[in-house]
Amino acid sequence: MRFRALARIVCFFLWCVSMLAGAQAQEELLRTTSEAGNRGGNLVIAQRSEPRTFNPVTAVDQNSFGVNARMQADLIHINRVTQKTEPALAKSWTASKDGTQFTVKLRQGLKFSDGAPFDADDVLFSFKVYLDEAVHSPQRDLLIIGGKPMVVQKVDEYTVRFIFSAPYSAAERVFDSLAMLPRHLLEKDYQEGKINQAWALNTPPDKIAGLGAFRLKQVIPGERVLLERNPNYWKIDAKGQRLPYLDQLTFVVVPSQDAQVIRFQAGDSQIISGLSAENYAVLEPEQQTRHFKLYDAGPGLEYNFLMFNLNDDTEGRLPEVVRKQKWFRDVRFRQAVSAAIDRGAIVRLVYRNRGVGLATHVSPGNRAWYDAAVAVPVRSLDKARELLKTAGFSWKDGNTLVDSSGQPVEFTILVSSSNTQRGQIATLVQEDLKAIGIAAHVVPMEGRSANDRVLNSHDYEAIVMGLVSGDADPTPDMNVLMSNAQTHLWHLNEKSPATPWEAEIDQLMQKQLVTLDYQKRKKIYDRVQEVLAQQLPVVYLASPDILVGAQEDLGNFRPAIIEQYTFWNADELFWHTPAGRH
Amino acid sequence: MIRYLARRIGHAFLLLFGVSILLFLMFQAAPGDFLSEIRLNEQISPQTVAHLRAQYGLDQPMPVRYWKWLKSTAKGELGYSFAYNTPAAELLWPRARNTLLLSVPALLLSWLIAVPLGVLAAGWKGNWADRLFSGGTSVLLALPDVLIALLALLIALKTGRFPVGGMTSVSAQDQDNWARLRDLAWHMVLPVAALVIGSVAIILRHVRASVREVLESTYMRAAEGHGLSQRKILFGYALPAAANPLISLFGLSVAFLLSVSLLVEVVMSWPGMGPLLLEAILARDLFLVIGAVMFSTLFLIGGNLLADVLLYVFDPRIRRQA
Amino acid sequence: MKLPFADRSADRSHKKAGVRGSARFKLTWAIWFLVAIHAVVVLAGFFAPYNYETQDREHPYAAPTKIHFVDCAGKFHLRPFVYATRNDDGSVIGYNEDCSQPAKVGIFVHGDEYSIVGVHSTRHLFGVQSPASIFLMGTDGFGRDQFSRLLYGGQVSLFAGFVAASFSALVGLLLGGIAGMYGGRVDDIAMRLAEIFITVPWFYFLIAVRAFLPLQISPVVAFLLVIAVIGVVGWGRPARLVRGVVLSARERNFVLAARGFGASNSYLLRRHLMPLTFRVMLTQMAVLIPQFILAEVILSFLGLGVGEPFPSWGNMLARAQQYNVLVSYWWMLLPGLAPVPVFLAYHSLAETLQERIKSNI
Amino acid sequence: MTSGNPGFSKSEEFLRVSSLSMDYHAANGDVIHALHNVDLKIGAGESVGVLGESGSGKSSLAQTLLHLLPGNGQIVSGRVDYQGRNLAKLTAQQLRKIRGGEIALISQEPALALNPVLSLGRQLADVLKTHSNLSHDEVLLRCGKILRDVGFPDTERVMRAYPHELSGGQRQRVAIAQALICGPKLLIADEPLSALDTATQADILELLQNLKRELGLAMIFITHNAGMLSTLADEILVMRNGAVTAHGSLNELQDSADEYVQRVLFPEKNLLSAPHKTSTAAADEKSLLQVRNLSKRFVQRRMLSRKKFAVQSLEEVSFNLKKGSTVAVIGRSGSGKSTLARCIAGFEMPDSGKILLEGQQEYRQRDVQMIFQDAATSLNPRFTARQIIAEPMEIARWKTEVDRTARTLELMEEVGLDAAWALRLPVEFSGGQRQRLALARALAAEPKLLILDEAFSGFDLPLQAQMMRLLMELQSRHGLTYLYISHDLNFISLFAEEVIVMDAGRIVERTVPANLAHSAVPATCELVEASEKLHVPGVEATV
Repeated sequence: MRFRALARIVCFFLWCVSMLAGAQAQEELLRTTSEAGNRGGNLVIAQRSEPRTFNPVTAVDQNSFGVNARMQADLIHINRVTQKTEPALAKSWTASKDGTQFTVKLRQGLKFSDGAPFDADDVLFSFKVYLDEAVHSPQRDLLIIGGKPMVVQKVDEYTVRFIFSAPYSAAERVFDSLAMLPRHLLEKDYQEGKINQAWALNTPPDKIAGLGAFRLKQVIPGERVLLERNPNYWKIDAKGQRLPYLDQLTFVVVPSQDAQVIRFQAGDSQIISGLSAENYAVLEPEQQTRHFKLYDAGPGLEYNFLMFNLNDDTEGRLPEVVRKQKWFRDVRFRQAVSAAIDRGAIVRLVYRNRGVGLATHVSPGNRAWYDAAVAVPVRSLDKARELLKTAGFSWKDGNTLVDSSGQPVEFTILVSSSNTQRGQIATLVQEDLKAIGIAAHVVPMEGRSANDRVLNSHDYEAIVMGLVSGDADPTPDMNVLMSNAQTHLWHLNEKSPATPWEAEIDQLMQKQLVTLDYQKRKKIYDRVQEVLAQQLPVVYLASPDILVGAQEDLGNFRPAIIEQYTFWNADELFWHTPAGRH
Repeated sequence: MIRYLARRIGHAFLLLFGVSILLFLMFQAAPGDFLSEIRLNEQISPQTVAHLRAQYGLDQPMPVRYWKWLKSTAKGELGYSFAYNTPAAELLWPRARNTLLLSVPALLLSWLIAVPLGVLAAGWKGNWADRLFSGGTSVLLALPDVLIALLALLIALKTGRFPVGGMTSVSAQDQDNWARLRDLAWHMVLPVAALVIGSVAIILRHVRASVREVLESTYMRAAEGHGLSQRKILFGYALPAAANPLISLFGLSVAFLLSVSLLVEVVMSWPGMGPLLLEAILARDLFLVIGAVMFSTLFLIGGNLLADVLLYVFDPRIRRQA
Repeated sequence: MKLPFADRSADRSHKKAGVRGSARFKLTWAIWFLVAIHAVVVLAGFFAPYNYETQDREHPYAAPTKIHFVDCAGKFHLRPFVYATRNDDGSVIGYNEDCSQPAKVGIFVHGDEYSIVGVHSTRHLFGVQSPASIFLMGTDGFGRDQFSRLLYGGQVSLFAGFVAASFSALVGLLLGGIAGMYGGRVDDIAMRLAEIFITVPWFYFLIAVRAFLPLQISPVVAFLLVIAVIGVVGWGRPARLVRGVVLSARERNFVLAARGFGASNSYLLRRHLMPLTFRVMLTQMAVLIPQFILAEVILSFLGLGVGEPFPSWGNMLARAQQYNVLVSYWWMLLPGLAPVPVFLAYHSLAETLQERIKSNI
Repeated sequence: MTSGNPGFSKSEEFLRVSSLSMDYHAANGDVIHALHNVDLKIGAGESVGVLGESGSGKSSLAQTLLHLLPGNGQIVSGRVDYQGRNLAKLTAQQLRKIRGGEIALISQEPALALNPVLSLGRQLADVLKTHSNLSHDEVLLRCGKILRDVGFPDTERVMRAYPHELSGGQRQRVAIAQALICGPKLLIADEPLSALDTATQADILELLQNLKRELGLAMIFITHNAGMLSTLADEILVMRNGAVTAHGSLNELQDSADEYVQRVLFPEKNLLSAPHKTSTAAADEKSLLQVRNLSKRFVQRRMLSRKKFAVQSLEEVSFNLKKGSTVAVIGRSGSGKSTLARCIAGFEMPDSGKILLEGQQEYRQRDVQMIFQDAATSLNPRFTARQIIAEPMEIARWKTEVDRTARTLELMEEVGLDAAWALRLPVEFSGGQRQRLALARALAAEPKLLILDEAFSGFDLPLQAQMMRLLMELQSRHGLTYLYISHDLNFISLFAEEVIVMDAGRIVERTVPANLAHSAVPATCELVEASEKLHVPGVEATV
């Protein structure tokens, strides 16, 4: 299998190195299979804002992740394109039969970017920090499996064992993006309880080190962050050149999306991600003249949906919502709404055909887990009317939908004003619902206020929202799908599953968690998607494509649908011609 | 003079104090906080969020937080930014400098354009130039600042002669000081132009109105009677006499320009306070917002003080009284 | 939220200025123009060929419809007509005229239903038979007629400007009047407060207000409330102005004379000082209204404007401020021109009023 | 000036105005004919006086001569030839050469004729620089000389000073220096004295007389005070409603049968025939007002400074006022007379001392009414005449609305206003009529004492006389008591039976008007001397 092949390459390489280096500590480098490129050059990447911190323990936002991940490395990495795991700092790993023990062999002879050696102690230290309750690292939650934190043991200098309290199907994926920290630099801070303040933007670059392809060179506040190549990086290409190819990586701050497009057009920044379909259309005709290339990486993991408020109003604060929940809780009502919505129009008008309609939260972009058998609903007003009729609704004065007690069906749709596309979706949904006599009113609201209503006050009737799956694996979605999950947004704090189908989903999700075989897991997850498409706890709407672009001269550019879409493989990117090396 | 200065400084403190309290109250009133975005991240548990909230002090009552902020401000930190985990003042200083780098030239340029043009326009009463002027300033006033900035970027893109945003080029940083200065100046052209276009119309109208008022006075008629040339009358006599309200306006225009530059900076990716403030507002990064507002309030106070000094220099009636 | 300053003090003036006949003309022109524009906007339903929320999903981002006199065959027609358009090439936008489907432009045609102060009607000033459509200013991303939305949008924008300006003026009048009248400590406190209110960015506050409003109220009402709040918190500048006027008026001889007749403070405020400031405030309103119309653009840019599907000049322009729209669909900028004549009218109104005040004192 | 018409060289008659007519276009569309067929000829060194009541078109004439019309003025017909050149045909450039350079203008209000923010030296030098190309040093030299000529001993200080640092008289001197610095051939003086106090008026008049004699200037002197023209003008033009009604020397005019000419020449005649109230005054010897040891000082704090300093305004002022009498308080500006008036009227609180009205210290404020100097500012511009007059009754809640209106109309008739004008706004009335309105309003409060605070000092003499006559009539009818505050002695002997002279916050003399001329008190002497120079009627009559 693939893993074996890699291992073989590594062994071969190890041999080569040991021959060359003689008695020196052998560097166990990773040889990549992608196209071998030329050294040199600088790559400019525009970001909405500067990183908030260089500290992987506290970083929570994408802007920080994007920069930090270039300077840090993880044990096991998820290939953004294949969506599968592959070895990184871990040379190899084995899982015990029951799936509760996980033994990782580290590459030997690796050095941090400041030249200090890397070994199992650094791994132990890193996990100690991540797992420390006093540190409150956001990563900690990932490392709690089966309700208990994982246990990390040092087997020898280059071997570490992880023990879970329960079998865990996605165990390998947990290690992705979990930066291994340099103990020699951070232990003092940690012991003094100041780990959270470490590695801020104003920390001198030589006090920051990592195992990533690049290391920090300079920070110009508010303007840009410069990274330079890490001479100790642990990957080589097919020709034996040490990666990365690029001498320098420049993250410039461009706060406005439009300005980012203009920058890219002008060639000031050389890759662009997160393009809206409209901006894509603007850039498209200029590909030849301005020497860049655009890519449609296909539907991403973002899914947009119309969610009804199904929370229990235990304190009796929201009589209006409770009154309307009589409709919302009726699956036929939700199905009718779903049938009335023209997903095709959303994809066409909002995404310019660069997106897909959804039946569930799993987009076709999630290759391993998408269930193609679940059909995306096609707009059918007849079906919608039929469903409403059976649910006891009727029409009055021509085209006003009224419920069984004669009340007109009317509700508000909350939408975050900071996301234009969701606003547009809401407008289309509103117009679609008008066709079946439902008076929906769009209420745009500043993002955090809207979130506050969803999460805390529960004072909303319906909302158009979007979530992004953290990974192409089903497990992270448990936090949304499980009836008692923390991000079970439409019905928070649900004590026990309210309906049989919810109970079924709970059960299925639990089952997939401990099922190690992919085919079996897939079958379980297919069933989950079937149930969701049928019961529609929320009305899934559409998923936009991930649209990116890069200078045509950039080699090894392989856009992905998981975050950092464009520069996740910055270590492999290179300039074909010296002209591109700015 | 000392007493006067002391009074002004007292007012300034009062102002800063009042503004910060009001911001705290408003922050309290706006739903959601810095951590409510994280809450939507499916991989982070509510417990962690609660811990973080405690760590940031978001769970404490407002007076306690205000008191802590005051203590931190006394140390010159202006509180800790939630997002950056560093003192807000540290983040703000370089940004404030950049903002001033943009708005001070824009301020001067606006006035340099507005004063001669406005004075001339005051003399044009009723003819076609006057109508053109009224129409032109109305169009300028109707143009939203964001649009102006975007159009400026578009011009840069189409002509290729100007940098499309940013403050310095990546390539310039390794060059000598002179080249870096030129690079900086080159980057300033468009944002400054956008700011000037965004603010000049209102100043123009004020200059014209003030000078026109003075032109109707007896002493201007008398000056005309002495046969002084039109230029001398407009610039040598009318302008100094009309300067008093204009100088007060100069102080106020500092604040106005700052609020215009907020949006221009965002669109033109100028690393000033604008992008930081907007980001901080949207992220509910309380102390950063307060810090930024404190800074701009300081600029405002500075502008008014400057206006006072200018008044003192330019108006003999005030000068001789002292 | 900061608004451009409006500190023209109108109280400084010495002599009766030679107000020319043209000033009178200017004033009449400005007033009539404003009346006309407000009338058109109030009767938007009639003047607009479509409803503001009618989506033509087959025609997003359609350019302004060409109005023909000469048909495809080269024949001249006296009555203007349009061709129906189709999207042939499969791209989402890009339309061709269909020569086989002409439609004459009709006057007083039936179309979408609308109501003006409770009167329902379907008659529009002009329109064409479907499947053709007439988009004088093109359509937006949902295929909604920009021209119709511009007219309806004026209802929100003009009204919002007026509401906000009235509130500022009213609160400013009250607080400034009291500060000027009583002076001393009251004055000191009021003016310090005014300073604070001028300095604070109101963004948060607006977020809070918007978030606290019940969801059920319509977006337009919600927006007007937000605008009213801006107006209320914008009292600082007008208050300073009023205070100045009152302060100087308090020393005027006729006020002194009235004191000599034993008049009370409230009598003086009511009979002498407030009416005096009234005209200054009127001028101030003419200055403030355009500013608040513009403020709405900024609010929309920040996502605090009036919500979909309701149009306003601000949210239409906010849309045109997006880069892709700006470079691809020039007609989306047309609504941006709408405020210009209105501003011009308000400005000349303010100017002539200002001169009148001077010549009257 | 070589560009003139070579064919025309009658140098003697260098300014000629022929049938000049000029209109103003008012804001409400009305056309006002300000000048109508005016003819005027001036030869070199000649001086012409222009005499007339306010509104007779005197000032319009001055402005038209230099083509300095406000935007709404327009020459309808006629022409102005200066040294044979039609001024209307000259370019702006040529016109500017003439203005200031050859024809100089001294305008009405010295306080407003100088730019407040420029130093006087600069304003003076700018005029000279415009019309000559002298070096900087020469310019300074000439400035110094002209300032000495107009009577400043310390020219250095004046050059550095700003207008607000000088007194009104000093400012007028600077304005004169400005007009003369280029050595003009013709000086147009437009009521150059009307805004100054009597003593200063006399000084300036003397200065002008000297200058005329020494420099041989041609002069057009515009005034309403015929007394001033006796020494200054070779010929006098009497203007009325924009047209010239009479012209000739003073002597010729004195014999004119024209009633208007008589009125402007001898305004005091109006008063001589006024009713006398000796009977009422004698009948009531009771004191109406008693002022005891009144002191008031103003504390000023200057901006940007912590120093406070006191300005003594009244010091130990005591006097009595008999019921039904008229007492004049005179003194130079700043002598404290206005403060005294304001204290009595209750607008200022005295620091010490007592004011008793009919023996009461706590008198009603409305029993003492004041007529202010500037009627325009004492009437609310937005009130109609009816509202203005009814206001005191309204505040006092006097009877019903109907009664109040009836009383208002009655009062209007009484002060000589047409009751049909009850709905007009103050702007629609002339200056004299506005003062009548103010008077009617004061009467509506039924005061016991009426204070006239410089009430007529802005008026021309005929109008002053007219107003005084009205007051005398009212007094004889209603037995009113007047406290007349003034800086001049115009008509004083005809109007008041007693005079109080104030100087520096103190009463320096109290006497009957007839004794003023023989007074030994310096302050009084100064005032009387000035009046004599100006040939002010009234005083003249007593001598």
